Parts: sequence; C-alpha cells; structure tokens
Amino acid sequence: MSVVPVIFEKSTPGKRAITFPKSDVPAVDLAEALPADLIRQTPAALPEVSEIEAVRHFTQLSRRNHGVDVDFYPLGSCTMKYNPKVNEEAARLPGIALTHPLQPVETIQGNLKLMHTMEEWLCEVTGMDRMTFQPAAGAHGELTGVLLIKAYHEARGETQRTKVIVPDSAHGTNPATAAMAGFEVVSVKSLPDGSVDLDALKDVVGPDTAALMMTNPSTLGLFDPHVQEITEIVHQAGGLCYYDGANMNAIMGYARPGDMGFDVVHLNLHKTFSTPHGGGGPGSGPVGVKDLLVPFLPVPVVEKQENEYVLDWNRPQSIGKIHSFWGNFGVVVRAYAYSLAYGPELKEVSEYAVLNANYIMAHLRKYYDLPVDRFCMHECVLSAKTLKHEVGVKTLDIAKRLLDEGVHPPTIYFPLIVEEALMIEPTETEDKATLDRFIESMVKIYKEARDEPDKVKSAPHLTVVGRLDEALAARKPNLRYKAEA
Amino acid sequence: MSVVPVIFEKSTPGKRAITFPKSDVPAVDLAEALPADLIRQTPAALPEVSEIEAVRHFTQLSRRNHGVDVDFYPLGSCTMKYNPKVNEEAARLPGIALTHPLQPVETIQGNLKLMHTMEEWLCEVTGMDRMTFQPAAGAHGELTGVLLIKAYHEARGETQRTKVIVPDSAHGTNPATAAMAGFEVVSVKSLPDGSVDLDALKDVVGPDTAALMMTNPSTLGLFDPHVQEITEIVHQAGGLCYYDGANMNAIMGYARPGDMGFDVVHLNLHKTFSTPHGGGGPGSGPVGVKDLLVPFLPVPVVEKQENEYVLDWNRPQSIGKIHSFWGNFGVVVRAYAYSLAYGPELKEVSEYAVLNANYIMAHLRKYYDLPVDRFCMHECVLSAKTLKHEVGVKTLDIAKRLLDEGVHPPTIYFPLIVEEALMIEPTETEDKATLDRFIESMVKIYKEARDEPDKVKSAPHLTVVGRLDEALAARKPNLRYKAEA
Amino acid sequence: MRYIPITQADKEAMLRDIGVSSTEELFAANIPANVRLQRPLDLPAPLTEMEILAHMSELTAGNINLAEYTSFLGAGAYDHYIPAAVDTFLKRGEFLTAYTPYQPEISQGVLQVIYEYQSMVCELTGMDLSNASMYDGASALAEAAGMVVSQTGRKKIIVARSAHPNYRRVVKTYMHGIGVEVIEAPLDHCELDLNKLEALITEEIGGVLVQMPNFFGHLEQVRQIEKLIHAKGGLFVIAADPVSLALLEAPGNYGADIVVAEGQGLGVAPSYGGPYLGIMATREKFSRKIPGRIVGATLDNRGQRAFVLTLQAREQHIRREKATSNICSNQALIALAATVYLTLVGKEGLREVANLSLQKAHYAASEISKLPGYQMACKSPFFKEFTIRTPKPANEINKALLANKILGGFDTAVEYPELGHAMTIAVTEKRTKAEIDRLVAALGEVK
Amino acid sequence: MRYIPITQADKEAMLRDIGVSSTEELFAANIPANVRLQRPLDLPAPLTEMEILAHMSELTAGNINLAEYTSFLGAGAYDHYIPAAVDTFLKRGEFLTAYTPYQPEISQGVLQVIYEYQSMVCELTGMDLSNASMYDGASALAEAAGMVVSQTGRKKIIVARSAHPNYRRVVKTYMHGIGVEVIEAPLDHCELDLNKLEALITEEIGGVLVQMPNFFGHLEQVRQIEKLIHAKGGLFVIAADPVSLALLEAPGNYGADIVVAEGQGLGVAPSYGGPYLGIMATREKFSRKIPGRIVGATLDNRGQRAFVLTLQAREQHIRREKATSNICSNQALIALAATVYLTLVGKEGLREVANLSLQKAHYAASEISKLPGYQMACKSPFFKEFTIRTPKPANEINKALLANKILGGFDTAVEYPELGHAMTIAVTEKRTKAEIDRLVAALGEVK
Ligand SMILES: Cc1ncc(COP(=O)(O)O)c(C=O)c1O
Ligand SMILES: Cc1ncc(COP(=O)(O)O)c(C=O)c1O
Repeated sequence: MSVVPVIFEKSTPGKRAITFPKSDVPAVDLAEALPADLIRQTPAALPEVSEIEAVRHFTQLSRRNHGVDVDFYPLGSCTMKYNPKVNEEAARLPGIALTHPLQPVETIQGNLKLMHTMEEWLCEVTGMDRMTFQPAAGAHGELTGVLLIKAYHEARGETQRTKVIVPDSAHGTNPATAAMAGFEVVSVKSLPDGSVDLDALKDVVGPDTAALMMTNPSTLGLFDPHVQEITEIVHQAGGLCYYDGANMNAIMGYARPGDMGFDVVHLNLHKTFSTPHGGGGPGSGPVGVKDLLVPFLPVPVVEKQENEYVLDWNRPQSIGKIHSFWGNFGVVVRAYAYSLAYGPELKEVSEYAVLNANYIMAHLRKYYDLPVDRFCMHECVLSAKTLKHEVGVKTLDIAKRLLDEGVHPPTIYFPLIVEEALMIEPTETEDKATLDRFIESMVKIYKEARDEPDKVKSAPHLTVVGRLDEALAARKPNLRYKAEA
Repeated sequence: MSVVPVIFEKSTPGKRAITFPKSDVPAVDLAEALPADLIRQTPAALPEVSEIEAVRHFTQLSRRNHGVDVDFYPLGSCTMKYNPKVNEEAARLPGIALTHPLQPVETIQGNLKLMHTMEEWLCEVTGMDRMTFQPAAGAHGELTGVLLIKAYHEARGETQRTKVIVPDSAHGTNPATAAMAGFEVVSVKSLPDGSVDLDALKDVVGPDTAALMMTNPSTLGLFDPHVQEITEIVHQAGGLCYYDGANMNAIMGYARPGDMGFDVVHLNLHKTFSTPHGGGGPGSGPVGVKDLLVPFLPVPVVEKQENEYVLDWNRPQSIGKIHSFWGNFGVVVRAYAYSLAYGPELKEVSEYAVLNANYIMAHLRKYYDLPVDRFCMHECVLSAKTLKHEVGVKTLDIAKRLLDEGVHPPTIYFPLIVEEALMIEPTETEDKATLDRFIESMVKIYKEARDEPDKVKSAPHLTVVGRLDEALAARKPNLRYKAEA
Repeated sequence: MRYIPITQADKEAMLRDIGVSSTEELFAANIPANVRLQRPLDLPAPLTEMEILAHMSELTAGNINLAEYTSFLGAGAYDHYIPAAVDTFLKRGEFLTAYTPYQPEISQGVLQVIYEYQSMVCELTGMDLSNASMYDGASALAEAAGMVVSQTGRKKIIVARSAHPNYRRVVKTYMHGIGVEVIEAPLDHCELDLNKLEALITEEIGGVLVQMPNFFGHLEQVRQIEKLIHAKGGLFVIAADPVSLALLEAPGNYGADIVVAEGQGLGVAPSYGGPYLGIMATREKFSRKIPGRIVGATLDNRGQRAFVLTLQAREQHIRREKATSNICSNQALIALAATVYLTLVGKEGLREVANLSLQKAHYAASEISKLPGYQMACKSPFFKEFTIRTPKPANEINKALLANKILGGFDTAVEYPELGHAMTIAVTEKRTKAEIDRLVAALGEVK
Repeated sequence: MRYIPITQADKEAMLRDIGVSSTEELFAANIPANVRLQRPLDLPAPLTEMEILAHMSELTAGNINLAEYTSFLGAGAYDHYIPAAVDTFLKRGEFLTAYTPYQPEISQGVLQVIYEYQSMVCELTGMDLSNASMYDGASALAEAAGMVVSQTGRKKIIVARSAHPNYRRVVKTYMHGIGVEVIEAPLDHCELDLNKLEALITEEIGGVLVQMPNFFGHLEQVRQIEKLIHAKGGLFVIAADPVSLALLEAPGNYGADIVVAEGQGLGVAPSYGGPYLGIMATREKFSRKIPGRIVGATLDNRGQRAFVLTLQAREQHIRREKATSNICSNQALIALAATVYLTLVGKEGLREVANLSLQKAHYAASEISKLPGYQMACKSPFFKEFTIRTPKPANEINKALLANKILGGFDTAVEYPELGHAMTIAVTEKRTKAEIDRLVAALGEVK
C-alpha cells in the first residue's frame, strides 16, 4: 500500500483496543468531585480502533521507514552508528526502567552510582572536571553550557560580556543557543578549510566577549590546527571557550577538549555513545566543565559521600535546573553500557571512524568536488558543484537518487560554507563491503548524472512516495487531522 | 533489494558479533580433556559477521515476509487470528521464561498451578475429563491421542483393533498419524458436503476398528449433522472416537466434543487460543480425554495434592512420554493469558468467527463456485472451477494475484474433495472494513480473470520475487549453502 | 573492537586505497602534537555483552522498583499502565534507529506517526497545532515562557507557586538567560491566591504560567485566571496532565494560548526521570513562534498524500540566531510511545484511565482523612493526586511505608515548608482497592 | 470481546448481507440441537490486559528463576548466554505472526532464514541436509528411530541407557506404536558397555541410538560403536549437544547416519521445558526419508535466486498415510532464534562458548572432587556436564544449595539408582569462578 490512512481515518465509534477494569472502590460522582465548568463536555476525538488495527497500522508505518537497522545511514554530523541491542535490554532492567525519579536516594543507589561513574568516565574522555547529565540533547547541552558561562561572568561582575563568537561554519544550534541565552552572536568567517581565521578572531575578541563556541573537528570534518592558539586568544581576552562535542567520535583517545583549553563541552550521547536516534530523539547532551564552572552546574549534582551517593541541591551559585528531573537517564544508561563495551578502546572507535571517512573520500574525490584537499577526520565533505554547473544535477537530486539504492543519503547543503555540500559520515560500525557498495552507488549516480541527468533529477523512483511538494506543505499548512465536516 | 545474500555470503574471516570473556579458571588443555580422535579438526563454517550485519540481515529478511501483524491472512484451517502482545510479555516474565524444567517442584508451584488451571479450563471448553500439554503441535497431539487409543485397546486385550477410519476430507495429518501409530488407515468417502457418509461408515466399522478420526466442523467448514450418530456407530462397534479440534474456533461455548461422544480431542492452541504461528511453529496441541483414557496419559501428570502441585510419574499404564519435558510450556502460557482475557466470552470468539466467514461467503458466492450451499461455520470453501474451465484461470493464479493486493491468500487446493478449492478463514479478529477490502480484491480478480486473464496468470507482479520454479527446486535440490570451491 | 566490523585485511586494503600506511598518518595530518593525548584513556577494561548485562543487573538489583513496590508517588511521573503493544514499536528498528526525517521519501513512517501525534495533542488540548515534541514538561514550559516573551515583547512573566517546583526552576533558568523577570504568584493553601495574582498582573506582564491540576494535584480556577491575564494583554500558558484532559475541560476551551504537558503518563516508563515527553501546542496565530519540528501533510509528485517536515523557517538550521529555539533533536521515540498508547486506549480508554484514577484517588483521600492526624491540606477539587497533612514528617512516614513495600507520596517539606508536615499522594488506575487499603493500614500503624 | 473488532452496527450490517437476523441462525443451521451446549462456559470472568499481567506476575513471582539463582542444572536444558539481539527478531511481527511459508513470494524472509538454519545445522553436524526443525530433542530422536526402521525394515533398535531418560521414554512411546522393540544397551558406570553392546547388535537390529555427550555429560566411544553397528548393516544415530559440536568431532565425520539434537542451548530461553528445538540432519541418501519441512533454493521467473518449500512428496499433506511423518507445524520461530544465535556468535564464538563451558566444568569437577565424600562417578572424558558421587542423597544436598540461591545438579537417584548417591552438574560459560567457588563452598558446608 503506498498510502496508509491516518489512524483517525481508521476509527469507528465504539471500537476498543485496551480496556480497563471496573472500579473496585465506592463510586464518586464526577459532578461532585469536579466543578461543573471544568468538566470536559466534548471528549477528545482520539481514534477508536481495535488492537489488531493499531498493531497493523504501526507495523505498516514502520515498514515505510529507513533506519540504521535497515541499511547504511551516512548522515553527516549525526553519527548514525549501530545501536547495540544489549543497551536496549539494559535500559529495560526493572531496576532502571521501573524506578521513579523522586524515590528516596537510599532506595536508588544503583542509578546514582551509574551516573556518578559515567560522569567520571566522560570526564576522562573529554578532559573535564565535572559533568551534568540534565541536558536532553546536544542543543540543550549547548544552552546549559552557555548559561554556565553567563553565570560565571555574572559572578565576577563582568556583565558587559554580552557577545558570543560563532564561526560561520557552525551548526545552526550554536548561534541559536547563544541568542536563546541572551547573548549577541558575532559570526566570524571561517577560512575556506572551515578552520577559524585567527586574524578575524583577534579582531572580534575583546572585553565584551563572553565566549567562543567552536566545533572541532569542524563541520568540514577537519581538526583545527590552531585550536590551542584559539582558546588562548579567547582566554586572554577574558572570554571562555565552548566546545561543541558533536564530532567527538573523531578524536576519542586521541585528543581531549579539556587539553585544548576548553572550559565547557557538550557531548551527544546519541551520536558518539551509540544511543539510538529514535526518529529524532531522545538524545542526551551531557555537559562537562572545568573547575571554574563547577559551582554553577545545574542542581542537583550526584555526589559520593562515604559509601553513599546523594543528590546535592545545596549549590547557591547554580544556574538552577534545565530538566524536570535528572535528564534522559534511560539514554545515559545505554551510553554507560556502550562505554563498558569499549573502555580505553574507545580510541579505536575514532580510529576506524576516521579510516572509513577517508576511504570514502579517497574513492569519491575522483568524481565529486573536494572543497578541501586534506585527510579528513570522521566525516568528509564533498560537493556537487561541478555537476550542477555542467549538467544541472544538484546535490538534492543525488540524494534523492541514492534513495533508490536503499541507503540514506548524506547530510546535504551543510555546512553552509560549502556550495552543494554532501557531508558523509560513515561511522566506524560500517564494514568495507558496505562502504564499497555506497561508493559504487555514488559513482553510478555520477555517471547517470552525466549520461541520463533526467533520471537523477526525477528521482526517487523506487520509494513508496515520490518527491514531495514542500512548498504546498508550507503554503497551506495541514498540521493535524481534522474529521471532514 | 530484491535479493538478500545468504548470511554465509556476507561472512568474512575474523569478523565477530558476540564475544565471550576470557576464562577465569585455571586452564585445562583440550588435548588432555578430550580424546584426540574426538576433537573436531575443521571448525564448523558458521558465518563470521559483525552485529550490525546480523541485525540488518534479519531485519531485511523480516521485511520480505507477510504476517498477521502486517495484514489480513485468511489461510483456511490455520486460524490466523491476532496474536495479542500482552501474551508475549507474559511469556517473558522471569518466573516463566527463566525457569528450568527440572527444578524441584516446590520451587515452581506457579507454573504447575498455571498448567493445572489451564487443564481445567480446556476440559470445560471441550467437555473432556483430563488434558495433557505434552504435544507440541496438532499432529503431535493426534499421535498422542491415537497412541492412547492403542494403549486402551491393548489393555483390554483387543489387539485385533488395527484399523483407524479417516474420512477422505480429513487433513493429511490424520491418516499420517494413524499410520505412524501403526494402524491401518481406512479411508471413507465423505458426502459431497464433507460430512461422514453414515452408510459407508457402517460398512467399514467392525471388530477391527480401533477408532474413527473426525474433524468437526469438517474441512469444508460445516458441522456434521449426524455427529452423535457417528460416534454411536463407532462406539457400538467397540471403537473409540478421535476429534481433530483444529476447527474448535467455530464452536467454543456452542458445542463440546465431549458431549458429542468423542473420547479424545486435540486442540491447536496456536489456532484457537491465539498463540503466534512463528513462521511455522511452535504450536501446542494439548490432548483431552474422557476418564476411560486417563490411565494412559503421558507421564508426568500435574496433580494437586492438598495445597501443593506435584508431577505424578507413577502411572503404570501410561503410554510413556511424548516430549522431552512438559510440552511447549511457553505456548501454553500465552494461551492461558488469552483465556484470561475471555473466560466464558470465548463463545463470542466463535460467534464472530462464524459471522465473518458467512459474510465473506455471502459476497463471494456471486463470483466463485460454492460447492455446498449452506451457511458455513468459521471458514468457507469456495471453488474457482468455473473460472478454470471457462477462462483457464486457476485457483493458484487467483492466490498469486491476491499477493499483489497485500493480503495472504486463502488455503488452496484443500480440502482435496473440492476441485480448485479456496478455503477462506477470516477469524473473528478481523473487522468489516478488512473483510470488505478482501471481498473487493477477490471481485476485482474475478473480473480481471474474465477481462485480462493473462494478468492473473502471470501474477504476482508487485512482490519482491516472482513465481518460483518449484520443479527446479525439487529436481536439483539445493538445501544448504555451500561455499564455492 | 566490539561494534567495529573491519578486519585487519580490510583495514590494510583501505589504507592502501587512501594512500597511507597507518591510521596514525590520518590523525597526525589533523591533530597538532601539542593537543594529542599521549596516554591511553584511563577507563576500565572492555567487557563482553554477557558481562555488561551481568554487571548492570547487579548494579541496579538493589534499586527499589515499581514492579515490586506499590507506588503512591507522583509529582510529575506516574505509574499508569503501559499496554504491552507499546514496547513492540519502540523496538522496531525502523523507528528506533532512524533520525529526524530529513528525507521524507524513506521516512513516511516516522513522519506520519508525528502527524498523528500532533493531531492527538490538538484533540486533547483543544489547540490548533502541536509541534513534534520537546524534551520534557519543564523545558516545554520554559520554551512556552520564551514564546510569551517573544510574542508580547514584555520582560516579566508570572509563574504559579503551585506549579511543579522543578518546572519553576527550569523556567527561571531559561528566563534568566534572556533577562526576563519571573515572578512567583503566591498561594492560598495549595491553590493560587487570586486576589494577590490580580494585583501582580499589570500590563508589563507577558503572561501567566499555571499548572493544572497543580503540583498538589488540585485544580486551579483557570477560567478566572484567564480573564485576569487577557484583560491586561498577556498570554495564558497551561501546563497540563494529558491524562486529566480526558475528564477536565480542554485548555483551548478556557482560553489558554499555549498548552504544554509532560507526556510521561501516556505509555512511558518512569525510567528514573527520563526520557520523557514535552508536549507543546498553541493557537494558529502563534504558528510562526512555536519552537521545534512540525510535520505537515502534502502531496508527492504522484499525487499521493504524504508527510514532510514543514514551517522550517522557524528553526535553527535555517534561521540560526533568529530561530524560535535552538532545539534540534527532540523526543520523537517517546512521542511514538504516546501515539501508540493513545491509539490503543483510544477515546474511551483514556476516559477510563482518568476516571479510575480519580475514583481511586478520592477513595484513598477519604480513607486516609479518617485516620487520626491526617487532614486534606486543601479544600479545592483534585484529580488523581491530593495533598494531605500528616501527623509527623512525611519522610519518616515514608520510611515506615517502605518497610511495607510501599513507595509513599511526595514529601512537601522542602519545597513547601509553609504546609507543615504534608505529602502529595498519587493514585492511578493501576492501584487496587486492596493496595489502597494496605496503604491506609500502614499509615495507621506508623508510630 | 477483547480482540474482536466488530461493532454492533457492523454486525447488523453483516447479518443483513448474509440474510439472517442473528448469528444464532447460523449456528442453528449447523449444529444439531442434541449436541448444543445449553449453558455458559464455566470459566472465570474476563480480565483486562492490566489484570492479566498483574495476575500472571503474581502467579509466577514465587517461582525460583535463573536470573536470581545460580544454576548448575542441565540434563537437557542449559543456561547458556542468550545475546540481546535474538529476542529483537523473535518479536518482529513478520516472523512471529507468519505461518508455514506456503506462499513463497511473500515469505522469502522465513524461507531464507530456514535455508540458513539448515545450512548451519549441516555445518555443525557434518551432514548433507537438515530439515526445518522438529518439536524437540526427544521427538527428533524418536523420528530418527522411525527413519531407521523404515530405511532398514528391521523391527528392533537399540538405545543407549546413557541417553536422556526422557528421550528414551519418547523413543519407546513412538516405537511401541509401530511395534518396534527398543532394547536398552547397558552401562559400565556411566558409559556404554561396548562388550555388551557388541553382543546385542545383530542383523536384526535396525540401528543404535547414542547420546553424545551422554546424559551424564561424558563422552561415548562413538568411533567403536559406529564400526559395530555398520558391520551389521544397521544405522547409527547420534543425539548431540549442538554447542559441543564446536569442539567435538562432527558426527558426520565418525559415520553417523542421522544426527538429532536439542537446540535449546542455541539462544533459547529455558522456559520450563519448551518451546525448544528439535534438530535433525542426515545424509543425502536418506533425503526422501527425512520427516518435516525442507527449504530449497531455486529461481523465480525474473531469474532471481529465491527460496521455497521443497521435496514435499515426503509430507503428510501430499502423501497422507504414506508420509514419512505426520509433522505439520514445527518449531520455526525457535529455529529462527538458533539461526540468529549462531550468526551472532559465529564460528569463533561458538568455540568460545564450548571451550569456556568445558574449562569451567573441569574446574568445578576438580574442585568438587577435592571435597570429602565427592568422587567422579565415571572416568571417561566429559564436556560441560559431569556426574559425581555425593556423600548424601543429592536431593538433600540440593535443598541446602537452594538456601544459598544455588540450583544444584540433576539428582540421578530415580533414573539411575545403580549409581548410588550422585548428581550431574552442568557448567556453562555464564558461570564465573566466583559462582563455582560458591557452589563448592556450599557443598562443603552441607551437613
Ligand atoms: C555540530 C552539531 N552541534 C549540535 C547539534 C545539536 O545536537 P542535538 O540535535 O542533540 O540537539 C548537532 C546535531 O545535529 C550537531 O551536528
Ligand atoms: C484440520 C487440521 N488438523 C490437524 C492439523 C495439524 O496441526 P499442526 O500443524 O499443529 O500439527 C491442522 C493444521 O494445519 C489442521 O488444519
């Protein structure tokens, strides 16, 4: 079926899937328990279907979706690595899945110990002093980190530090975060290789600099050769340095943001630490800090006292809270299981991630433009500029044609500083055969683009739906099902 | 991908998915522990793949398969009803999934109580006195039942009773079972409506009759109007009556084999009691008996003594054992959960199963031949005889064309006594909309068969593979992967 | 090397194709020596899968869990029944291991689920549109506060002191960043004091944030509050319990401008506080202000209905520092759980859940109130949670309950010292009369 | 009405189309009054899903389970590690809710899995072909006995007394049906007595059935036995432990004609004895005699490789009373579990499992043997299980072990009184040295 009706269209009055027992307590009259003007008059028109219909509906929908479990998913910047099944099993242990966030701490020592241990491990990986797990995703971590910086400057009376410097190669969340934390964003042009232009940086730093936000390796997949100078420049100006750790998969065991001079770092556990992306989330964006920022961490902090773990709320300088409870604990659990599987061999994760990206680059550079001719780290950024100019086949067309090959396309049109960008992140969990298959597909599409460009421009051909009318979606927003009148 | 390589073809020496810890005990030298001539020299060439490859492989394979969870599956005689998810959860409770069959009985009272209770319930549903859960499927139950009959006659010294009467409308397992238990099979022709020909029966019963095996409702989906006379005829001749309960979904709460005069009955829990078919199994084929056969039941029998459940092995007349342990316990557990959901409302299961089958029959009889013009029970048998004779479109073609509609075809060419049979069992878990969709497909195919017969004869067109060369498969059996030399 | 499928032979072939002799060359070409880590990571040696599970089972075996203990603890995370079918879909690899549906042609599954989720949220809240999810209830409320500020341009907002203490903290943290003052509206017992609230609401106030039912489980006079805030041109934000919306009026029908909610009660395991689900819905007129992903229906080039991410001009990847929020990854899988849950329980089922919870909570309240020294802390109506004064500190009572395998209610002492000894008790449809009686008996026996 | 999705309105419309006014008419037209049940079924009232799970959790909570107890019990069901990925696939609806792949075009998933399963079984056993599965180890052995009889036409077979007592029972039950005499070959300690066996083997004997390793965990002298039986024209049937075949010679290499095995150790939960997996493989020359489904590779009409059920002329639905067996439903889902398991552990992993089990079993044997009163019951080599004489009845010792959260070995007293006080102890790769030491200490303390 190439159209699956929305579940509301399958609804029939009176149908039921799950029912509940009759009440076993003396009845209370709703009209007595609740004020008349607050009792709902029209029930929410939720679907009414049987269990078999519900199960078929979501089974059919799932079969209309790609995932890492289905095939290759080299979506750049997203680190779509394999999500181990054992982590799912671990997260469902009753001592984990069935625990309440407000249980007395003495009844939940195992979970506290898990968080405390994981904090130590991630500090070791990043070279930081403490970590908080409250942020639910990378962007949430960024916000937390930037608010920590704000609190730091405020505590020192330096409220004139109102600017955050963000290279123009940065992910959109960086400038958006800075703005959300009330800072003014100063965008600095990157060098063509995506690295920070030291002169431009020197020009903009000053007494109003609160921080620099930097992604390293950059969104071009390249490690900034001057990272240490950069953090020094910012520090000398009295600013702090924020490290967007989304690309941590490139450097584990090789280099640590803490050693590069960064004061704050966030990790994306749903990237580097293999927790599943879930169709968009949940993630986990723990934030690590150097000692100077520890007083400002969100409350509560897990502390070990003698042989007991406690939640320390008594932190007067804290920025407060950033999550209803302690963050996406179930995601941290999966990352913990992953860390157990590797220990110091996390270094090999990065080694092979980098190997795979360079292997793809080595093969595809013969066909696609290579904006920066240097070995890349965990991802390589190519461009379809020449194809576009010569035969009118755009990056979007190439991506759509890849769908017919059964793989998920790379990230496209990002980073913004590369024209017709194709950002390919294979991750270390792919084997050579899969990479070869992908390379073959990309070469085949390249040739098609030259020989039968229309075939590429009209792709995809084999998917359950064809190219969508995105303009229509935006022009006439249809954002929810409404029963026909 | 329309071909998924077999897992061996994905194998690469040295690749690993699951690894195991190093030994933590003092090492024993294999050459000392085992005799040299019994140590394996060439390791089994199992596949060598990584976990991601394994997961993708089986995910991709699953996406090449139909199931009840995907869409309608009206496979006659198989009762492909919805398999509730809660049953799966129940079967995975640690007190169930993680228990060893030979644990001391005092450590496993819950499981024994479950079996004992389920036995009582199934006795109530069938009108029998005791039940054994050892048989792992319907055919296994048949064998058990027929061996019980054999033991009974032997105990009475009636070893001349060497014949089992089986109507020609019976499922293949019935005659095969009788033969497997060392009986001679006497096939009696059924009347055109699938019911037992009383005269023919009277002709064959006699002092050599061990038993009659009967399916009721018959494989034509019709209840035998003379069932009571039939069992009387057999009993009068000194034979016993075996009830193939595969079609129990038609009569729960309406009639009971025990009340019709049957001495033994098997149920298919994987049909009537909603346990999943698993791509071919496991099932569970419990056998119920009247008192006269109780002494012969397989050992051990679960008995309640005071407040304790025990396994009673001390049964000198028992036929012995039929399963390594106590049967497919995990399947019985699922059926128990199902029984809890219905209780006496099991009657409605049958009511709606019969309603659905008649609804389909009422609509499709206008297009397809109806061998017996009577209300059916839980399934209806149609025929494509006319189509075959007039336009050369066979039942097989219709089935293949149905594949393009996304549903599983009915059972075809069974029962054998109906030419070009289509045996349609919708079950009670399908709603009217699904039945209407199926009817529409069947009508569409009927019209296609008349208008564009080649489209039907060359079907399927939309499946990942086309019609298979079954002759080739049989002529040049390729039954296992072998590495190319 | 656990999940790395590259053999030594493959590695060598790949290095050859790249033109280097070792991966070290790749790193050396990138990472300057002065920041290279010169020692192995100091982490425990790798474990095999079998050891990982054994270790984690052992680590968490001592945790008290809700399968073994009877819970009356709520305060933002509830022990509602989770139908067995929900987890089936959380485990489907196509949902679990996909990411944001950037490529709609191979992501129709996730996209349609989100569209259905958005539709259900609109039905429950009475709003026009919903986004694809926020992180959790607290951050959704904070983002709503941000919307209020951006829409009204006012730099002050009011939050009810009867809102979840952690939600208030998160709102303050977010608002501090953009220099917005957060004023706490004071209580009368455990309900907002409307007179004092009225006095606080001026034309400088961007909006009022109210939790309904409030943290104590009791109802606020939302219709009156709506009039007060709208009269001064501010916005009205409700933080709802989605389960309660089966019985309580949809906030859209009493004038809320933005509705947020914690979706954990809709089929999501308590999981020590996360991952949960931030629900956010609003009126059409704010559709350019709402943060996060939104899915819309459209047509494909074959004329079929299909779904796609839309209205992206609000988002960080397009608008960067001008975006409505920085949110990127959200809680899509948890939104799937809620969608499957709401599909399974359906229109009637959610009413049953809500009504049973209400019935049982009222039974518990009336039985506990009969005990000497126990007395309802507030007179206002309540839904599935209520707050009761206790004869001794609640944490001492809870210790005694634990010994009876009961997880007691939320001790309000730290967050609301003004209530004296008190606890907030949550009762869901899962609690049987026998369990409630056991609680009452155990409370009666606390010395 | 739990899983019945037909509304009253639908029902009425359907009855109208059928042309009756009630379903009762349909039943009345079919079922004669004299056999109609005139009362409701006497079964407990229906429970909702939530109650079902609560009831079943409570019912089985008291069962001792292998997550909480350390098990040294084997005897045909083993506590091997089950990789987490296995269950993922058992739960995929496309595998779980399909039936026998009668329609190959929409069943390529199940068919290919079975083909791969057959291939793996052939690799392990050293045989030419495997069927798609039998019910369990015991019934597979009984079916093998039936094959022996049908192939040789001889009406007597020999089964080793050292084979699993239940397997022997099942063989006898099956053989009794077709009038075949089953002779038990006697033991010398816990190994077959080859002299006595030789004497028993005549040209009337269709075959010898031997378990390897035997029920006691020890090895039989299979190479010698093979010569004895083949010399008299009989067939040699081995019941193997599939895990052992990673270390022990493939039966195909020492002349077995049919190999059966219990597949539970390959990724299948113990589940109180079932569902398990009957493995059966044989030589090509017996391909028309083997019972059960078989999948073969072929081509489709587009020239693609595809899989299909084949050689069906052996089966009951074609051959009826002349079929090789009556088996219809088998254990396909459990064969899937084994296939996923063997894929995950792979060539090396299965060797690791086998070797670790062997190492740990030998450590346990040597430590226990040092205890006063404990002494190996047999001198022959063993794999992962061994039998040891105990100073007191094994069931008394096991009671004491239970108090230490240890599930002790199999008490041989009832099945093999000739051994005196003894137990068979199984040790898998899951057991740590610490656990074994705990067992040894607990044994040492039994008074
Ligand atoms: C470089 C970079 N920074 C930040 C983010 C934001 O992370 P999240 O989506 O977890 O909020 C991403 C995610 O795509 C990213 O690639
Ligand atoms: C009428 C009938 N009898 C017996 C059987 C055999 O049952 P099983 O496949 O469980 O062995 C079937 C199964 O298809 C059947 O339909």
